[in-house]
Amino acid sequence: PAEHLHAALALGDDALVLAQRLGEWTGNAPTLEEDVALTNIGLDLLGQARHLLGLVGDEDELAFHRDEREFRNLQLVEQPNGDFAHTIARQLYFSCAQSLVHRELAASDSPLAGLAGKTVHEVAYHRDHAVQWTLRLGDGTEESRTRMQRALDALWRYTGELFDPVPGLPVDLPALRAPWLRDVTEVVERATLRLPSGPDRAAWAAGGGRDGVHTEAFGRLLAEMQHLPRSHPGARW
Amino acid sequence: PAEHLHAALALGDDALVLAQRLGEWTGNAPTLEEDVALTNIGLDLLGQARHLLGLVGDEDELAFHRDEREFRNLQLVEQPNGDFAHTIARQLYFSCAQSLVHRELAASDSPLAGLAGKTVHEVAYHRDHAVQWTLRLGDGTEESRTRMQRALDALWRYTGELFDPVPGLPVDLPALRAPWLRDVTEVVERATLRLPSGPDRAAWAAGGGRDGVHTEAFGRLLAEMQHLPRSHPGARW
Amino acid sequence: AGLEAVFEATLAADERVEPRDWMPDGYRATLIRQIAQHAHSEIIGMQPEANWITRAPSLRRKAILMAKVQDEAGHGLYLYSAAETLGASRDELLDKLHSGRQRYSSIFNYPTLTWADVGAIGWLVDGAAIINQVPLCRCSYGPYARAMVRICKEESFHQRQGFESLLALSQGTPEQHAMAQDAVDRWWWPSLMMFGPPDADSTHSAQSMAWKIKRHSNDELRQRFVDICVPQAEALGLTLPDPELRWNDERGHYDYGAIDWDEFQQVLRGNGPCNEQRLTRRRRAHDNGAWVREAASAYAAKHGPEER
Amino acid sequence: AGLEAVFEATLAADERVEPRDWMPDGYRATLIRQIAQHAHSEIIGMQPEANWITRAPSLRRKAILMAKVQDEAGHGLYLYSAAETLGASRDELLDKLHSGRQRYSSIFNYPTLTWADVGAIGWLVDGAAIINQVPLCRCSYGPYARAMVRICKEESFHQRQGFESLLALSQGTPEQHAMAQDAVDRWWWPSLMMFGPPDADSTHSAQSMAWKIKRHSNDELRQRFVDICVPQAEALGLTLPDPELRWNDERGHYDYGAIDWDEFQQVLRGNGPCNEQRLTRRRRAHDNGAWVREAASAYAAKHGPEER
Repeated sequence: PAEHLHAALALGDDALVLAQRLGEWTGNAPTLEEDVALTNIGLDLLGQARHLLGLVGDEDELAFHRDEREFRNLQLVEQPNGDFAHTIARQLYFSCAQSLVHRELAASDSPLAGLAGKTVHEVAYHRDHAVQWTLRLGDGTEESRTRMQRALDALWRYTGELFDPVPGLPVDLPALRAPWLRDVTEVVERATLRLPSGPDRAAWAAGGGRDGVHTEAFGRLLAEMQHLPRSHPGARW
Repeated sequence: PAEHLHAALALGDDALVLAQRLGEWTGNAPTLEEDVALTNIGLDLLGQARHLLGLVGDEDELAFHRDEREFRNLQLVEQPNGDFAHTIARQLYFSCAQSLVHRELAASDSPLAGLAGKTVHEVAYHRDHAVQWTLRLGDGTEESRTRMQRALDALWRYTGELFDPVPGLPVDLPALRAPWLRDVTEVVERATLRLPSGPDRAAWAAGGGRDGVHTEAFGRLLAEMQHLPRSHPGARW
Repeated sequence: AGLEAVFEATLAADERVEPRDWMPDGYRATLIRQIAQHAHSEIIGMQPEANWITRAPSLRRKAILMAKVQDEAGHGLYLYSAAETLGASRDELLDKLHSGRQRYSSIFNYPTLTWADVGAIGWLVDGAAIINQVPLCRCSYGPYARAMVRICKEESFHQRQGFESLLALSQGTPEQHAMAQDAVDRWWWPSLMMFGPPDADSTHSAQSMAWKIKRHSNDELRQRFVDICVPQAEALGLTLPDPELRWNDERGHYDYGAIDWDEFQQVLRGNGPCNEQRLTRRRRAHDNGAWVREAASAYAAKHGPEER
Repeated sequence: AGLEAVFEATLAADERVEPRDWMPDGYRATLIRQIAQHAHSEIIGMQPEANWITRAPSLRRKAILMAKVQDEAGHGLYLYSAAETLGASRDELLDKLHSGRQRYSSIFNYPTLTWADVGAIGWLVDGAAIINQVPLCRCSYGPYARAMVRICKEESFHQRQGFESLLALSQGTPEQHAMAQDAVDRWWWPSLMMFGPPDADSTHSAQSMAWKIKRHSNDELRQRFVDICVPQAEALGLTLPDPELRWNDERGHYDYGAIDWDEFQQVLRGNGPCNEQRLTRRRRAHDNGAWVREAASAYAAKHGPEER
């Protein structure tokens, strides 16, 4: 009956962790316009996270008082920002998938359909932002092209997990891999780049993020994010 | 009567925080020999910290359960590692001062004299390590010379605080500034570099570290250092 | 002479000078300098608060903080645009900031050491900024005045959020209360310095007043700020770190203690706690972003104006 | 032929081959490859544990961990020196590591996700390493054998510390116990793979045995490891994640389940969870240190041999 809560936790953790990463950009972006844009996308995701985690329990309890192995987010979203190209590649892979997922979810009879319906537009904007930058970087200068290709290659290994089934999510995730691949391929080729062809998941603990298996960078992200509330148990802010 | 505990806390925090910074180098040093050397210096300092904090109370309670404003370390030791030259400049400024302080402390009738007597040799080694590298970097290549000078300049502003009196420490710290300056000047000039001449403390909250006023980087250091024990209150490790 | 008369008449009638209007070179230069300094303050001012985005203690506070810092980036954008209407370019102004030839508000050279500093900045620093800036909404230069209307509206929203955040701490656990008091103790005096040197030492004021760029003296605005803050501090349950602070019935204002102008001068000269850090980080963000900006230009050159 | 006979006689008498002795090219090449891989494993192996130095939960544990990782750097130094006695240079070997032409132990391509992983590495990974390495103390090549004596002594110290650290967790709070169990669940199978492919698929074994570089087969060593770990796991109060693990009275050994050799091959081929991260970080440390090494060389060229 409450199986959708499992899905809410998974999607909520994705949004929370990616918002946290985008928040690291604030004040460090290549242009003021990008400071605004990346923070804005981060804020949208934080809004999604608060809504989704709020369905599962107390949003702050969930965000600040769970240990690493209890987080259900994809390994993709926890990857460090790297250079701007890595951030854009992460956004491209994630938001192209999120667009497809939210569209199907909005059309479902899941209790999460309402949220998905409300976020379709913002997610489309996130995708568009990533697409535009993929084009500019891919078809920009020699340097930007090299960096963008390197970023697409480096993050590719985290894309397989995007389409592993999530219990409680009435979306046929494995079936979305093909349209996602078409979408991403079209963008990447338009950007005069090539989509990587290596394995799209690590050998160990495939689908790891959803099972609470993360990457080493995630522990540090949590240490920074959680330190203050953990230091003042019971305090309200 | 227990005024020496105030001094133990100040010196203990210096050692703890610098050990934490040096621990960040482990596995990232320019050569394997330096991995060994920097970790070794870090270990010596960690040993000092444990001894000193142990006099004041429970070492782990003090290290992991105090907030930023309760730490009494110098702002110098909390400065980020930067490149290898910054780390060496920090070591040079600090260990030249520590050599002088420990020598006087060892000769005093303070309850801390015993520890200082035991650490004179290790501190001399730390100083020697910093001196040798200052020479090599200063009188090495054009690039290393530029980097070493930049590092000396950048950290200079944190050196004034080294000689602010510490209650409970039977060492005339202000009087040590002159011999320290002679020592450091001699090394820096031998390294074909020049000692900075700007102000040696920030305008605001002079002597800030000893009063619990730190720099922005320190909060992140603590978040990383303390997260795990803060997350498991009451646990033993 | 006819042009100058029109300009003077516009000022006399309290009407707005617009970009295409004739204006004296000094007026233009003063405005560019002031607007640029203001824009620089917005973007450097992102740093001390952004320092806490990743560590905000609740998701609600994190969202509020991100939105606030984002607004500051937005203010920077409006203000650089306003400066551009006077013939300056953003790149040129940024270059002056990065090379230290133009300033930003010294208040941002102080560190944010605890979470309470974020609240104290909202309450005190944004509070002082509003008092400085509300009169600018009537500034004689149209684009600047209009930018300020929008900015002041958002700033007063931020100021209320800062107050509310400090209040939560003040009414929280003893540790939280102490954290709030400590932050106020550290930010109070630097906030008073935000109004600039005492009137007696203020160099640009007279001409700026005549041009209706500036409307009140530094000391007038500072007094207004003190008068507003004292009752607010009481409402917060926090004290202000000035033993000489007391109501003066005769003046109808609060008296306050002497400000340490040496510290002010030191920070202005680059020796504040964070001057080097702020500029270094700004330069680093700019330099790290160079290849991205170049890519965007190269792409635009190939494909025409942006598709979005 | 006379030289070869001397070499064979040395092996037959279980004496040591020393650097100046004649040896077959294949023997030399095999040793260089094996010692280099071993040295590389020590330095790459610093990373997963160093990941927790800044986050160790007590000062005592922090000191133990720093000392341990420092020992690993020391092992790397001994081993590169041993390889140098065979005519290889450290720079050349590091270059082969950085360019992916030489390997390191695949076990270090798994991540350390929680503090308990540090204990699990000490107990299982160092435990497996010891079983692999103890026979190498009798390796026919003298410098390698002597380095191994020293290394094994330190490793068994590390192994006991790891066990003790896991025991503290296992006997701690329920959260700590779960953390310990989780770490053992994740590290058990990769540890079994440390002994290499099953004997049937092992390519270099026969010749290495003949040369007395290797003394036992992969499967023999793996069985020894399992037999040692089962009672230790019981003492720890933790279970091993293998439902087929049970005592076989007939064999006088524990039976264990089938190992996922596909995973082993994937990790070997570069697709493990951390292959890219480990090599990237190693290369970055090396590249970031280039100017330092150059400075040291330039200084030595000016001033003669090191003064220390």
